[in-house]
Amino acid sequence: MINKTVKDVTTACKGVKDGMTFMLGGFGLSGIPENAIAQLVKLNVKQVTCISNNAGVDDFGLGLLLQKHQIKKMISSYVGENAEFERQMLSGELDVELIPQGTLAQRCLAAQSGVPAFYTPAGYGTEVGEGKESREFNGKMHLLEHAFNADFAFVKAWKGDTAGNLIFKGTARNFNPNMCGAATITVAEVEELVPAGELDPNQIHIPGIFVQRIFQGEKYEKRIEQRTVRKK
Amino acid sequence: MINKTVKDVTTACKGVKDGMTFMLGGFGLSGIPENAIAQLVKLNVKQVTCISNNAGVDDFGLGLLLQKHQIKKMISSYVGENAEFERQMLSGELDVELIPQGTLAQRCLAAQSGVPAFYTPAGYGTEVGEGKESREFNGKMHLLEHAFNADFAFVKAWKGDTAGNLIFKGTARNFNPNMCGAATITVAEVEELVPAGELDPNQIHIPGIFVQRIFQGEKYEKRIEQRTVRKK
Amino acid sequence: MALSKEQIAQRIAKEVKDGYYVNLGIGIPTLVANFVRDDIEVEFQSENGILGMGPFPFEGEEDADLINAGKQTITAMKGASFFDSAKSFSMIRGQHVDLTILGAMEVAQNGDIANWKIPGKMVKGMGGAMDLVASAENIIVAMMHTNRAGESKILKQCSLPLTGVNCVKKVVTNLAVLEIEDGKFRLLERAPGVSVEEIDAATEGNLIIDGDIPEMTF
Amino acid sequence: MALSKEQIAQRIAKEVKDGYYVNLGIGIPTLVANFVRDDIEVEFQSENGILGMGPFPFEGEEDADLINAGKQTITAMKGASFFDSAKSFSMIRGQHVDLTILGAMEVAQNGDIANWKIPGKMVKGMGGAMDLVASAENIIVAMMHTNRAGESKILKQCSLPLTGVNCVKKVVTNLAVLEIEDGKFRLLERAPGVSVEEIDAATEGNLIIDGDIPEMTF
Repeated sequence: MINKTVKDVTTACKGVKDGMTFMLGGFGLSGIPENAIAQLVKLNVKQVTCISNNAGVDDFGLGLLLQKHQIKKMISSYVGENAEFERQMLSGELDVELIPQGTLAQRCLAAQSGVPAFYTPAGYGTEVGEGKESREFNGKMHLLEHAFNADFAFVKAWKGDTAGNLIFKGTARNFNPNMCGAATITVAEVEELVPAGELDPNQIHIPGIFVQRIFQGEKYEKRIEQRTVRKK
Repeated sequence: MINKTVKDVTTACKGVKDGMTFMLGGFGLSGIPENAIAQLVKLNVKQVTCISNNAGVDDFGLGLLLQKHQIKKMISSYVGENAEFERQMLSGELDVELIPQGTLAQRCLAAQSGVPAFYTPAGYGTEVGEGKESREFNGKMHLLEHAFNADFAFVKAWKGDTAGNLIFKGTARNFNPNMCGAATITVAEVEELVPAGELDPNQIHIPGIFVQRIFQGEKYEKRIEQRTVRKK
Repeated sequence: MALSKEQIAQRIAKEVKDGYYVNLGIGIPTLVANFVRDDIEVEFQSENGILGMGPFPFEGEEDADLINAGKQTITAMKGASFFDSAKSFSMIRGQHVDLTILGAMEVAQNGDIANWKIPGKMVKGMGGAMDLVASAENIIVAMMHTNRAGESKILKQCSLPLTGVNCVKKVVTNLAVLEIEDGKFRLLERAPGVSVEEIDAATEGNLIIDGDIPEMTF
Repeated sequence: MALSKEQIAQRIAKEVKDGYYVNLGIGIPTLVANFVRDDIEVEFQSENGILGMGPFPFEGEEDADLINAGKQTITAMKGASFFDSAKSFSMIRGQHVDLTILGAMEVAQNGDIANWKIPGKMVKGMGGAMDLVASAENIIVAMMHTNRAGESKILKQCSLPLTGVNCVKKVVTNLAVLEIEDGKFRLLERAPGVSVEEIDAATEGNLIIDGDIPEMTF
């Protein structure tokens, strides 16, 4: 098997540069690439564009990059949990492109799949549709949407093997599989890295061909954003 | 959980009519819905259009429907294993639309996903592109391809539960997951039907929402088309 | 008397039928799950990647890898499945979800809805709402009839940036159940003790008031 | 002497580099797997849904649920994965596969290829070939230089219905290794004992013959 293992997050993030476009997996704080984010903060890359469903919270997730003003532009579907984000956006420091969540996912998948463009009904007749081509199919209006173009995709999986095969857990899966192979270089961090052959080939969510670098992540905080419980 | 179980193949195929369009999973003879095909032969539905990667062999798979002249039109990518098929096609009895395999898969997925159309480079500049819209993206020509429109999808899975969740095995997976939810009614037959809750929710290949009817299949022959082996 | 948020959810729960796959938005819609009859089978879809969402976990059993679209910790029912975001929106865009219940800031009588942005003031984003309203054939909006200033949110035309056009079919507010019909709001039911006149006064859009309007039952 | 099919495969195997994901077509390309060096890591993709395809199974271990795109029973290597057809073509269309090796009936000097249809005579279909040639950046064609009647299959222009346009980069035949360059075939290597003149005579397309043409090594 082709070995995709790199020894740590430093090696995994080699090649990131100011002005690049990154994809980052996760929904809220669930399934975010914690190690890669910490490394991007450390490297202090500037003027980056981030494609990520959310923008973290003030002191976790992408909020850490926002605090340091590393982000030039966010492409997201929902950014409601982050006061610093809102401040930077309303003040004009931060460029924000809000797009429908399904369109975001499909534009990642399109990039992964070599589909340059597709039609979706989401956003037709709204601000999202302004300046976009529209077209009727089956009596309904649709927008033409394009595949994303990114330099790095940073994803987080539950288990992975040295061949780059990935398995996600629960709803921490979310955008992570759709971003694999959707950028020039896909960096996967995993909670548990095993030798190739240990994962059931029938249960792999993302085959290793979509991953360029894989490493064992460290010290996952896995913060819960809204702790909701019921009494026993 | 919503219960999708029907008692047998007769109930599962209720509503099939002459002139309908069917999707059928499988690659070669691997992962084909054997029980549904046998029932379609028994019901003797005529003038049907079949969307299926291959057309079976003379005496198995879709070849059984061809023998009885039930098929008006085949939409496939490769039909090279079937002498009766070739005879009917060259004589003009059978209408055949050959399309690239990736386009076939993506047109199923588009139907499942509510994407009415997408662009792909496959077939540009060939007969496949004749009469189709083409367009340049990233310096390369692409064809506009549309989602399929089918009445029934017949798929075969390895394991399934009463909620309609499906798990496929090995390369018998192929087109089966892409056809689920891509037709008005999706009928899944499985080798092993278990109560909802017995399958790991993390390992389900197709969630039950894409399946309308599920039943325990019988007497799977699972014929091997090309038995290739090596000596120990 | 005007309904509480719980009562709005309770009334909407009556629209949930046996065998439905339902997507619940954040806020009042989330509460609907608590009021669905026990004798029908319903599966809740959350667009972040679960079908068969269950109630909140017992204390101490929260899992950071198991949340809903509101980022709340949840559980999975027996027979649930997890999937990626693209597959989740295949369910939504592909019209496999039977019923979508979501909140709104404004609804117009042509079925337009606005719920994601107040220019210059609040921009949280549309999340999955634009995909949901553009695709769903059966959309119920759960909302308060008026804003805090007492101004109607049931309008002739939306003033805020739209989430979707001509898509809303039914609206349940703290005052009434309304159905979009030929570019107007047909008044179907009144909140218990709320008069047709009170509803009319709180509604900026054109109302169709036809015969006796019954009170809601729960 | 002209190469056997096995020797064509053996020569092509030299083009397979460490770390490559490779898609092998039916026929001669399938044989390439037998000749890839042991000291490099390569994964074979088969478009029906496996990455990490292994050799044929031992007798008695054949599995109807484990075949390649040629419908032959195969095995899976350690670290292999199975996936659906759409995902398989995501790998191909998305240019994640590094090298595509396939057969052809005709190749033209502009890189056009024909391999799926002889009008009125044979129509097996294109299978995944059109997706492969339209997407792959690195395509090697394995074929016989001439047909049974001795006519060249290395042409100025294809006469059969095309599979793809301007896509072939390299051709390995029983007589020569050719590279498409500026709308011509550059002769890179000769089969051992085959003269430049013999190759020229068997080639209808324009050849670039530049300096000494070395014999192939294996």
